[in-house]
Amino acid sequence: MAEKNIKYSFMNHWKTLPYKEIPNFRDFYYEDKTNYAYYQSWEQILNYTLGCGFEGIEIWPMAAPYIETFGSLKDFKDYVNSKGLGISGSFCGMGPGHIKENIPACVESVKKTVDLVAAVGGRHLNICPGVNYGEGGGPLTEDGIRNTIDCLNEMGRYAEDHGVLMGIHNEFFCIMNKDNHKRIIEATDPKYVHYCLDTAQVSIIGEDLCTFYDDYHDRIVTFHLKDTASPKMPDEVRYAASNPEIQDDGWRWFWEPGLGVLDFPGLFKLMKKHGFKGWATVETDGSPDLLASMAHSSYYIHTVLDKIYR
Amino acid sequence: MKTAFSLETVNTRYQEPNRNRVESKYYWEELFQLVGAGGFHAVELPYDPGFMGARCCFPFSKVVMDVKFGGVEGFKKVLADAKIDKIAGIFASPRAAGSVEQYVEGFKRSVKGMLGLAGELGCDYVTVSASPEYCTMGALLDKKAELLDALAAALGELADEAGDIKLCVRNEFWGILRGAGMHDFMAKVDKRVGYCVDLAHIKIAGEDPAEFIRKAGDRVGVVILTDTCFEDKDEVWKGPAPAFPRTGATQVFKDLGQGSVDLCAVFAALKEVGFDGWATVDNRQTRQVSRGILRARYALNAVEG
Amino acid sequence: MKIAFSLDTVNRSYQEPNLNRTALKFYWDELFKLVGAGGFDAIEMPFSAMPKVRSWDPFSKAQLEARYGGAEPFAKQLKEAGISKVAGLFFTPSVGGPFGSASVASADGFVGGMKNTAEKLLAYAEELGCEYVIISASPEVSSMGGLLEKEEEVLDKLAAAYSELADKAGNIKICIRNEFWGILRGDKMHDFMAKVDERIGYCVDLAHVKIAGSDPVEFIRRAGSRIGCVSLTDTCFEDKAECWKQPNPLFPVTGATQIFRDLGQGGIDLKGVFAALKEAGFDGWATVSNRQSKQVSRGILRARYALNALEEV
Amino acid sequence: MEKNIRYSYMSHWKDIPYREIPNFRDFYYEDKTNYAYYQSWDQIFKYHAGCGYEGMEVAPWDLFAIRTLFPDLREFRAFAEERGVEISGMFHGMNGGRFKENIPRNVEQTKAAVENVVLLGGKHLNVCPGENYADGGLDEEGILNTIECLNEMGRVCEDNGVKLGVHNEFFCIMNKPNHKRIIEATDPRYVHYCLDTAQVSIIGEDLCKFYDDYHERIVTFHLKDTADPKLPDEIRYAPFPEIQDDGHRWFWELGFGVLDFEGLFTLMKKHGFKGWATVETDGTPDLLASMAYTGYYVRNVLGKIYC
Repeated sequence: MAEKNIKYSFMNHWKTLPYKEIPNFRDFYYEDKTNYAYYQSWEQILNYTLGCGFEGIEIWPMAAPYIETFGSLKDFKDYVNSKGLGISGSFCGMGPGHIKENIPACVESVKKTVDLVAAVGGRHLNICPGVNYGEGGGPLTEDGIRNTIDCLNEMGRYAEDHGVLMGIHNEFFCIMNKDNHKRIIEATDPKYVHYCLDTAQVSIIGEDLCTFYDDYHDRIVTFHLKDTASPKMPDEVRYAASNPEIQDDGWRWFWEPGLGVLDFPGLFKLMKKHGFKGWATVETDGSPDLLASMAHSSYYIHTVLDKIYR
Repeated sequence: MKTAFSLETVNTRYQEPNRNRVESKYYWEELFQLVGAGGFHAVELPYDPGFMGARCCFPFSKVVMDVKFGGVEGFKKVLADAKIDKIAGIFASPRAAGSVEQYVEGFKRSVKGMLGLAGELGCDYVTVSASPEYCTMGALLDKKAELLDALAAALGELADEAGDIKLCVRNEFWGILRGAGMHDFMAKVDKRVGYCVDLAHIKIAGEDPAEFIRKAGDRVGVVILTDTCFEDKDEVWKGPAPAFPRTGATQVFKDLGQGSVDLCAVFAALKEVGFDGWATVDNRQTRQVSRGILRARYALNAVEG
Repeated sequence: MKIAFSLDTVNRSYQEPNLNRTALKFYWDELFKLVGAGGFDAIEMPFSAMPKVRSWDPFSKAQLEARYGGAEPFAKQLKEAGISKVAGLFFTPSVGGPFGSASVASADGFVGGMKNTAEKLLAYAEELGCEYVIISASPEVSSMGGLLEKEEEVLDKLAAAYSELADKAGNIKICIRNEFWGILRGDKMHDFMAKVDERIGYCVDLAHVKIAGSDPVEFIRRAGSRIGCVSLTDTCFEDKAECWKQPNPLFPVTGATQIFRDLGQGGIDLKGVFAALKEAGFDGWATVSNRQSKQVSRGILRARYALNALEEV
Repeated sequence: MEKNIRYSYMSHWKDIPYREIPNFRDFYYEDKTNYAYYQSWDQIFKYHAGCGYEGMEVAPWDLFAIRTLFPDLREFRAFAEERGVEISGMFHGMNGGRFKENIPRNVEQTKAAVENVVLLGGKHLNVCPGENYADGGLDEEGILNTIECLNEMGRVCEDNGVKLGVHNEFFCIMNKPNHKRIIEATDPRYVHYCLDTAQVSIIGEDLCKFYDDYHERIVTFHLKDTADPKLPDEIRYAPFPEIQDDGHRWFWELGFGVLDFEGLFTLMKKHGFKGWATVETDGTPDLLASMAYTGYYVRNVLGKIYC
C-alpha cells in the first residue's frame, strides 16, 4: 500500500462528556432507554472516532472538561494514546492583540495554550488571529495590522521553541479579514507563523480555495477540512455588529466535506502536487449529529479523496 | 365540535434514532399519559388487522390489545387511567389487489373488520381511504368508473351494518378521488356515509380546505386537522411513495400550525355547516411525539383563542 | 401555592444528538410556546452573569438585549406564548460562577464573589419583574479547597452578606438552596438559617434534600414559614459512596446514573410534600424542574401529568 | 496482511424513504434536527463504508420498501457497490416446515428468496428454522419434517451458489432439546449453519464449545452479545418473548454483554475461518452508534486475535 502522507484528526465539538468510562452501561441505558446513554463518556467517543478510521482528535483550549473527568491533562493524554489515538493539537484565539498594550496579556494566554498542546503531545496550535470584526471594532488600522503581525510573531516564536507549529486559522467574521488577510500572512515571519487552512472560512471570506492553497502551500502546515454552501459572503454579513457565527434561524455556515459546494478534489490534487504531509483535521461545526457527520466524512475521505491523494 | 389526537403521529416505520422504543409497551403506557396531560381526552387509532401478531406492541390491532393489554377492556382501562376516556375513531387504507370484484370484496372485508373492532372500542367513527396509492392500482385504473360504482354500492351496504358508528371516506391526494373528484362520488353514495376531510390532503390536491368543507356541507363526518407547505408541482401523487417525493426530499405533512393551511377559515367553515363531530389532530412531522402534542395544543389554543 | 416551570430543564452542555439546537434562538422561540401549551403560565430561568459562549439563550442581560430586544419585547413574546410571568431566576455556582477557584483563596474573596454576582442577579430579576431569586449556599465542596477548614468564618460572612443583599432586594424574595454537594447539605441548613436575617428564605429543592439524606417532608415542616420557594424535583439516587465530595458530583464515578428524575418518576413522596407545604401555609412559587428527560417537551408533559395527579389528592 | 474475515452489518434500519437527498441542506433546514441524516440509502451505505464495514445483510421485511425505490434489486446492489458496500446475503424464515404438506410452499418461498439474493449479489441465506416455540414444540414427526424441509431448501440454495445457514433463535420451535440433533441430521452438502452468538448462548449452549464442535458446518456468523445466556424454558417458550414490554434487551453490541468473543476468535483462527461475518445490533436505540463502536471493536480488539 502506498505510503500515507495525511493523518486525519477529528475536531472535538462533543461538548461536555461527563464520564471517562461507563462500566455499568446496561443499567445506565435502562434508565432512559434512549440513545442518550451512548454519548456520555470519552471512551465511547474515542471508540467511535477509531471506528470511523480517524487517527487523532483536536481539542479545545478550555481544559476543564479534560481535567475534571480525568484528574489531570496527563491522565487525559495517556488515556487517548492508550486507545491508539493521537492529539493533533488545539484551537485557540489570539484575543485583542491588534491593540499594542494588549499584546503582553494575549501572548501570556497563548503561551499557556502552547504548553497545553505540548503537554498532550500535540503538534499544532491553530489560532484565530483576532477578535470579531463587528464587535471588535474592525477594520484594522495600519497600527492594528502592525500590532497583529508583532503579536503573531511573538506567539509563533514561543510555539516553535516548544515544538509546536502555530498556524493562523482565520474566521470569516474575524477582525483580520479580506482586505488585509494576505498582507498579514506575508508580513509574518515564516519561521514562526504558519497557516492552518480552514477550507470553509477562507472561502466564505472570499478567497478561491484552490488558488489560495496554491499560492500559500509553503506556509500551510495543516487543515481544518469543512465544506460550506455560502462562499464569498458580502461584507455586511461578515462584519455584522453582533456575532454572525450562530444564526437565529439555525442557518448553517458549515457542512460536512462533500455536502457543500467547495472543490475538495481540486484541493487534493494540489496537495498531491505540493506533497503535503502531516495532520489534517476534519471539522463538522454546527452538525446536529456529530457521529453521523464523522461517519459521512470518513466515507468521503476514504472512498473519494483517498483516490486522489492520501 | 370535539377534538381528539391521532396516534398516527407516532412513527412506527421510518428510521430515526430511538425508533425502537415504539416497539415496546412501556413507550405506549407513558405516551397515553402524555397525550392526556396535553389536554386530549380522546384518541384516534390507525387500524391494523393484526397479521404481524404481537411481536411489536403497536396498540392498533385486536391481537395486540389481547396479548399486551388483556383485551379491549384492559386497553380501555390503561387509556382511562391516563385521562383518555374515548377512542373517537379508527382508520385504515386498503391495498389494491386483482380485479374490481376482488378489490371491492377486500374493501368490504376490511371495513367490516374495522366496524367490528370500532364497536368493541366504542368508537364514534370509522374512516377508510377511497383508494390506495394511484401508482399501485395497475389495471384497476382502466375500470375506474366501474370500480367507483361498485365502491359506492359497497359503502351503502356497509352503512347498514355500521349502526350508530359514522362511516367516513378519506380522499388522499394520491388516490383516484383526490381533491374535488370526491364530490361527484359522494353524491352517488348513501347519505349516511360521510366525508373524512383531511386538510393537508385536500390542499395538496389543489383544493381550498374551507371551500371543500362548504361544498361537503352536512355530509362532513370527521375532520383530520393536518397541515402542509407542499406544492405538488411534479405530479408526485401519481408516483410511488408520494409522501416522499423523489423530486426533492421534504416532509409533505407539517404539524398543525406549522404549514400554510388557514385554520381560522377552516374552523369558520365548519361552524357555518354546523359541524359537531370529531376534529382529530394528526401531527406527522415532528419526530418527538411530546412536541407534536404540545404543538397541537398550542395551535388549537391559538385558533380557539 | 403558585406553579411555574423551570428552564433549568433544558440541557445546554452535555452531549446528545441535536444539542446544537439549544444554542439557537428559534429553539427558544418555540420552547416558550410549548411551555405555555403545557399549561404553565410562569417560568423560572437560569441567570448567567456572562453570556454562554456561542449560545442565544435569554439568560444573560447581554443576550436579552442583543437577541430579544430587551425586557419589554421579551415579556411581550412570552405573553404571546401564554406565559405571563418570569417568576424567578437562579444561578448555578458550580459552572464558572463567582465561587470559581480564583475566589476560594479567602473567605472574603469567596463571599465577595457571591455578593457581586447576586447583585447582578437581583438587578436582572427586577428588570424581568421576578418575585424570587435562588442563590446556592456554596459551590461543590470539591472545589472549595482550603476554605472547608474555615467553614465557621465562611458561614458567618455569608449570613452577613445575605442581610446586605436583603436590603437591596426590594420585594424580591432571596432564597438559599442547599445542594447535596454544598457546605449546607441536608439538615445542616436549619442551624444556619436560624442565624440568618428573617427576610431570607429557604429554597427547598426536594431531590437535593433527599440525596443529602434528609426527608423532604420533615425538612419542609422544620423550615415552616421560612420557605421562600420550592423546586419540585425527584430522584432515585442514593449516595452510598459519598459522591457529593467528588468533582462533578452530578456524574458519580461509582456508576453512571441520572441523579435527577422527572417529577413523579423518582422515589419522593410528593403527596406528603404537598400536604406539608399546605400545613406550613406556603403560598409562594413551586417550580417544576425536570432535569432527566432529554426531550424537553416530554419533560413539560410529564410535569403536567404529575401535577394533575397531585391536584386530585 | 491477508484478510480472512469480511464484516457485514445486519440491516435493522427499517424503512428508508429516499435513494439520495440531493437537496440535503434544504431538507435539513425543515426540521433542523438529525432527522435528515437518516432518511436515504445513500447516507446509510456511506455510514457503512465510513465505519469500515464492507457489506450489509438485507432483511426480507425491508424488500417491499427497497423495491419502491429500486424496482430492480440489481440497481440496489449497484447503488451500494458504488459506495463501497456489498450485499453479503439475506435473512429468511422457514414456517410450518414441521408439517409435511407445508414443505413444498417453503421450497417455493426459498426459490423466490434465493432469486433475490442472487440479484443482490449475496452469498448467504440465513434461515430461522421455524415459528415461535409457543405455538407448540416439535414432536418426532415435526423433527423429521423440519430436517427434510431444510434439506430441500438447502438444495435450492446450493444450486444457485448461495449457502443456506440455519440461524436458530432462542424462542424458536427448534430449540434446546433437538437443536443439535437436527443440525447433525441435515445434509451437510446443502444445510450449513449461521452461528448467532447471542441466540445459541441464550438457548443454553456454551458459545466456544458449540463453535468448536460444529465449526466445519458454520459458514458465517451473526455476531452479537447478550447479558442473558442460558435463559430458562418458561421465558424462551413464552408467547412473543422477543420484544419485552419493559424494553429489556436480549442483545447488546459486542463487548457490552458477557460472552467470550476473544475465546471465539481464538478458535476461529485455529479452524481458519474465512468469509462473511455479520455484526448485528438488534434492539439498539442508535444503529449508527452501534455500528461505529462495533467497527472499532472488531478491528482494534478482536482484530488483534484474528482478522
